Amino acid sequence: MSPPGLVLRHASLTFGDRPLFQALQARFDAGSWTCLLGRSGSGKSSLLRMIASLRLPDNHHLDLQTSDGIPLAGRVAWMAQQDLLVPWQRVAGNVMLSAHWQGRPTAADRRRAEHLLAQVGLADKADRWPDELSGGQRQRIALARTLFADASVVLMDEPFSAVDAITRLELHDLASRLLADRTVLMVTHDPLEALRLADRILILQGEPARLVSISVPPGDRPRSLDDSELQRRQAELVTQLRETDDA
Amino acid sequence: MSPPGLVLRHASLTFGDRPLFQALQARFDAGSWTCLLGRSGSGKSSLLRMIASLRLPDNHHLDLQTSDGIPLAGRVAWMAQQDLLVPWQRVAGNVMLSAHWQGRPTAADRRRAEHLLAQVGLADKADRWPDELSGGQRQRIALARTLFADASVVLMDEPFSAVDAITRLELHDLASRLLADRTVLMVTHDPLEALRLADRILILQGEPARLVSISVPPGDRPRSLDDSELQRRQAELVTQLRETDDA
Amino acid sequence: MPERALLKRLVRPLLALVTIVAIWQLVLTLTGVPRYILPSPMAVGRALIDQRGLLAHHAGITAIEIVAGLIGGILLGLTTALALARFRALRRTLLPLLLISQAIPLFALAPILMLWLGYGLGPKILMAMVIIYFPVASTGYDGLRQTPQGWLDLAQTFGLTRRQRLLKVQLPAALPSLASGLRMAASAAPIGAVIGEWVGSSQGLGYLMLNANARLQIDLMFAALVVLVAFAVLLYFGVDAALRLAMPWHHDRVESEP
Amino acid sequence: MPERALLKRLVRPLLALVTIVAIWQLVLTLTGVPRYILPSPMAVGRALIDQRGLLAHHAGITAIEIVAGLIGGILLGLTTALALARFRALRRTLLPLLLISQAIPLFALAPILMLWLGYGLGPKILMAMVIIYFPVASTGYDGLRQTPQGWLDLAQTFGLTRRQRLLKVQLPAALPSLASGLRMAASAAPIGAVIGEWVGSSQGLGYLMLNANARLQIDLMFAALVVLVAFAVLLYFGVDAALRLAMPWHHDRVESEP
Amino acid sequence: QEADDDLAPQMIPLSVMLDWYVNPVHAPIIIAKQRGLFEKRGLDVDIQAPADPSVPPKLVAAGRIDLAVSYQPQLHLQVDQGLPIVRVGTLIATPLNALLVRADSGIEDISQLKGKKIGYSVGGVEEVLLSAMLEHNGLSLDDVEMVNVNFSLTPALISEKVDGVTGAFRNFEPAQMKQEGVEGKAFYIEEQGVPSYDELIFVANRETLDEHRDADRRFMDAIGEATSWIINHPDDAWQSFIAYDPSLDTPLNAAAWKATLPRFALRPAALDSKRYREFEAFLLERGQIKAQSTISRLAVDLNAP
Ligand SMILES: Nc1ncnc2c1ncn2[C@@H]1O[C@H](COP(=O)(O)OP(=O)(O)OP(=O)(O)O)[C@@H](O)[C@H]1O
Ligand SMILES: Nc1ncnc2c1ncn2[C@@H]1O[C@H](COP(=O)(O)OP(=O)(O)OP(=O)(O)O)[C@@H](O)[C@H]1O
Ligand SMILES: [Mg+2]
Ligand SMILES: [Mg+2]
Repeated sequence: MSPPGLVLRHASLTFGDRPLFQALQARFDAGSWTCLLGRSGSGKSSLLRMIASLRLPDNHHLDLQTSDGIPLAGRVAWMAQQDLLVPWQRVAGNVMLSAHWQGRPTAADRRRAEHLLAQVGLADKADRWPDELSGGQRQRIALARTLFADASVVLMDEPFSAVDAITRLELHDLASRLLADRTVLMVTHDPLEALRLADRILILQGEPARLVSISVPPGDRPRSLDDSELQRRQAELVTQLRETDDA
Repeated sequence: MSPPGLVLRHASLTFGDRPLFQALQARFDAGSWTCLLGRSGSGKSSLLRMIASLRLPDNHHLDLQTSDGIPLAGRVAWMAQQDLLVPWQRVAGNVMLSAHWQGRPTAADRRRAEHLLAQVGLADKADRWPDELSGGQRQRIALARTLFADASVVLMDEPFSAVDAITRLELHDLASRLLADRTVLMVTHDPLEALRLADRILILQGEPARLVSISVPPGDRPRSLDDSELQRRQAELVTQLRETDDA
Repeated sequence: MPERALLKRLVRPLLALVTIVAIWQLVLTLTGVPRYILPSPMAVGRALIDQRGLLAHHAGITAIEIVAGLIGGILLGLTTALALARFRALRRTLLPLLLISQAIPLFALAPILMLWLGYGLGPKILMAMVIIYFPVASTGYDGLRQTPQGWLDLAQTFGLTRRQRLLKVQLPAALPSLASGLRMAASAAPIGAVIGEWVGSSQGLGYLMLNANARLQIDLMFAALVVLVAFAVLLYFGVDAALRLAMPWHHDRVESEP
Repeated sequence: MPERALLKRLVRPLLALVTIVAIWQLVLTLTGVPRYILPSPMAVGRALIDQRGLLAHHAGITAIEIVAGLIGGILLGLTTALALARFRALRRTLLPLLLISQAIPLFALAPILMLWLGYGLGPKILMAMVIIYFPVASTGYDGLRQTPQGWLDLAQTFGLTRRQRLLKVQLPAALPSLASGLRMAASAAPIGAVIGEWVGSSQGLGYLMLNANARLQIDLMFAALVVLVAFAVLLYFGVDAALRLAMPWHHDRVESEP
Repeated sequence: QEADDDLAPQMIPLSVMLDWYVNPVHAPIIIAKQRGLFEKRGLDVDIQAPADPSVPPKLVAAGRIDLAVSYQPQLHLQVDQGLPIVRVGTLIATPLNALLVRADSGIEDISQLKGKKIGYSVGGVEEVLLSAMLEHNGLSLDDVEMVNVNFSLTPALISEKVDGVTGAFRNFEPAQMKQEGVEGKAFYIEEQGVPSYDELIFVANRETLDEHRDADRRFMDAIGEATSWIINHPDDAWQSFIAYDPSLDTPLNAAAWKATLPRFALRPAALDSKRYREFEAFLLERGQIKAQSTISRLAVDLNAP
């Protein structure tokens, strides 16, 4: 099942009487990885919620088209900015939460959950309660839960914000591998991360916000950190983030 | 009132039968800014909790001495990894939460809270409820709350993890200014951040973990990003983080 | 609230009322319960109108008892919850006492209460208080002891005393749980007052009901019952509205869904 | 639990017991309540021993009613809470009905119940159920409608049906709140059964109490009361322990503090 | 103003508690109050009604109220239990208690109750009285099933949930049944092997009797005068009775009124000590009381020298 591309049109969102964005357009190619950057409070998380058709207060509107014409519902995995672990399931149970909630996890589900846990480096925590974990560990469980869903469209909201630099690099590799041919939209605040992982970088900025597209370095993702091109672009991207902000 | 230096001795912490660290030693000079790095789950947050004498499950022990011999209690501000905003106070109320909880905020408290809110870029949100904020905005409120406390020892657990790169730089400036002569211990996952802000960098690593001290670039903090020395050290630090991990 | 919305909110309760009356009439018709056991809604309606003066008089007395009992019971229940949460030593001693206060049928205490408090409003208010007390104390205590750890930690670094922590941190955090108990207490208050009146009185809806029952004026008894039920329903929704006002930050998530 | 800890847990309840008996005796001595209104703990103790056969027989009947009522009430209350949370249209219609069920004094329903259900165990179990029902339904519903939005969002992206969401997400999230209601229900169950017995019966603790009261065997009445209270306390702590087992992830934060 | 000051010190406050809500059996008390017969005798009488008939004697014993309306069978039990109360007057001088069945039940004889269900209200001695009646008719308690129906004797019988009820008042329940269209049949207990007794009596605290003797005497005097007037002017008395509390004006009360009139004690203060002796013996024989009390502990004649 090949992942759909997405076309967004007339996206608008207003909280109170302040429009966050109006008539926003964007297209996400099938199987591509898009990183979304922008100032804190610019509406990145809200945009992800809109695409996932989650509840938003106040006025919002979105025309969403999929490249295959089939509605998105049921094909989206969403990783929120908070980890949203449920306290009444142990770690392994949280990883296969979708299986638990939709019925009963099968033996295959269990194996897959354990495998994913091992891959995010938490094999030994499978039987712990979530409240015995550190912040970064919780975030990795949430990531594993998102990967477990095996959806063709994946929306991730700052998925690596709470882990250390090394773990983060490892998770980049893992996510790149497991989400290789999915349509991914990921919010991040780390320019380097965006440059490593993205096929396309979008910046949400201005009032009301527009989407500014930024070119990425060539090469397969995840791109190596040593790539001098990457380093150069990072500085450029930061300047870009700052400049358009002042404009 | 000048801030105390801290000396840690015989710090040990065990969850279940797995010691996280044993006989850990460290000294934090009066008025210095220390950044603590380390793998996810290595015990950074727990160490901060121990210094703040907060509850920890299982076995832990710490000999803590202050340079002025006065106990630390009442002089510590702690910013947790979660924002810990209370839903029943509006944003301004959350900033001056200590005043609310200790009695009644004075007019001066209110002015200071408003000023801090403006400095973290959220002046217009003062009358909102916390659940109307984005993740990064919540984190900035928590930062403002910590700065409001005006304590001489400040413990911060990944205080800038949820804000964008530009805001982060602004907050670095703000924190550096407001905490100029405080004894600060800050957990971070961002090597660049540590190199910009720290007088001293400590890495918690190994099993059981030791504290490895890393030298920082010369110059006044916050150091400029353009500093080529900074860039060089960042790569070095990452290598260091990775190397000792493999060792 | 715009008028349309208010109107809309009123439609369903009215519908509920009609449903209840319809079910009532249906039960009568289907089971053929004799009217000296369950009178028709019509008969009760007539009694409500014909005896409105009598009903209003007794309802007024009961209303005073309810309000006084509600205030007293909530204060006492809250105090108990706070004391239980504050003093560890109290818990295993006071909690069983609290439970016992619930498990004793009031009729067993009636002579004792009368002996001590006589026949005035006192014992009735006390009974209403006893009934209201428990849900408030119980849910309040449950809420107080479930404060998320993070806030307690924050309180500790702020150097709060236990007392400050209790009142400034645990109490507001317990409000949603406490609200649950308050709603329950509100709907139980009228019956508390009525039971108090059974202990001995010469006025109030409870007196009227027993009296009417003893004389087989079942219409009148049910008319008094209707007034009592109206009190309970109004109190519940009143307290619910008050709680919403008192917790502007608190949303019923699923409720407000489309 | 190690034996020492168990012992330690038993000390305080025993202390509570001693306190209660001491207060009881003190009240007697201070106020000089005559013994035919409030007998001495000693006299009640003697009645407990002398009449243990009689008490055990009636207590057995009541115990059956309590257990059946508890199970029925909890099931019914939970079903109501789920139905209220699930079907929006039900809320404004069913909720008032639920409130009314609480506001009606049981004695008013007694003849109707008797007419339909006769004098067997049925009406007593039903009474116990009615009493238990409300706290369970009320706290359950309150818990169900306060599920944190994030989990509901997650459920939506998992494509859960409303029914799945209710049972797999809202229900476990409501457990702490529901537990509060279950504890309350447990301590109220005995009195429900006893009230049922007053409606009409020929055995059970409630029957025994009424009879003993009428014959002025106040010692025996209070002995029955003591058994009843013991039921309530045991049930409360039993349900509390069961809930702890059922929610291994749930800690009372402040409770376990040093 | 002045008149008040003159009058006030002479008025003796006297609290009286009925056995149950006001109904026609209380007519003498109500009428005496309505016609000012208490005031005339310097008494300021306060009338209260309880919801539980077992409470008033206890409150008299505890000194909380001065006089209570109670029942002779209960008096024996209470005195046996050590309550310091004593009968000082009689309101209804015959048993009102009856065993009621439906007239259409075909039960003509108590012996036909074998294997049937009998409901009773909690009275305290219902079982003994019933067992005496059954034995009188060759049955025993084991031959019937007893059910405590507490609040609802009539509904239980009308709806045939029970085959008979005991503890029904012959002046009230049959009228009640008739009102609901069911004819009742009463077996009068004094005709079925139970010694006759005073159904409704006034009890006072024995320990403080001497202090109150004068007031009690005046009270019984007023009751006597009221009773005579009721018998002489039944219709005026009815009007006066319902004027006390308009909600008393129901067809059922009107019917009960007629059935009650002949049963009021015409000499309320007079004591028939034989009744108390015989009933005491009856209860002792059946093991309901532990020891026999002397008559003076049970009942006094206030006017005896
Ligand atoms: N309540 C607890 N019970 C058992 N183990 C715990 C508990 N709290 C923390 N731990 C364990 O202690 C270790 C250290 O946790 P801590 O939160 O200090 O890590 P950290 O260094 O802050 O990690 P991160 O960077 O992910 O925030 C983790 O492995 C965690 O699983
Ligand atoms: N429930 C709400 N009511 C009112 N305003 C809201 C609500 N939720 C979000 N907002 C506002 O909408 C804006 C966008 O929020 P959003 O969470 O989408 O930001 P974001 O780009 O994800 O920010 P961050 O990087 O800090 O997570 C914020 O300014 C926030 O204050
Ligand atoms: Mg966000
Ligand atoms: Mg941490």
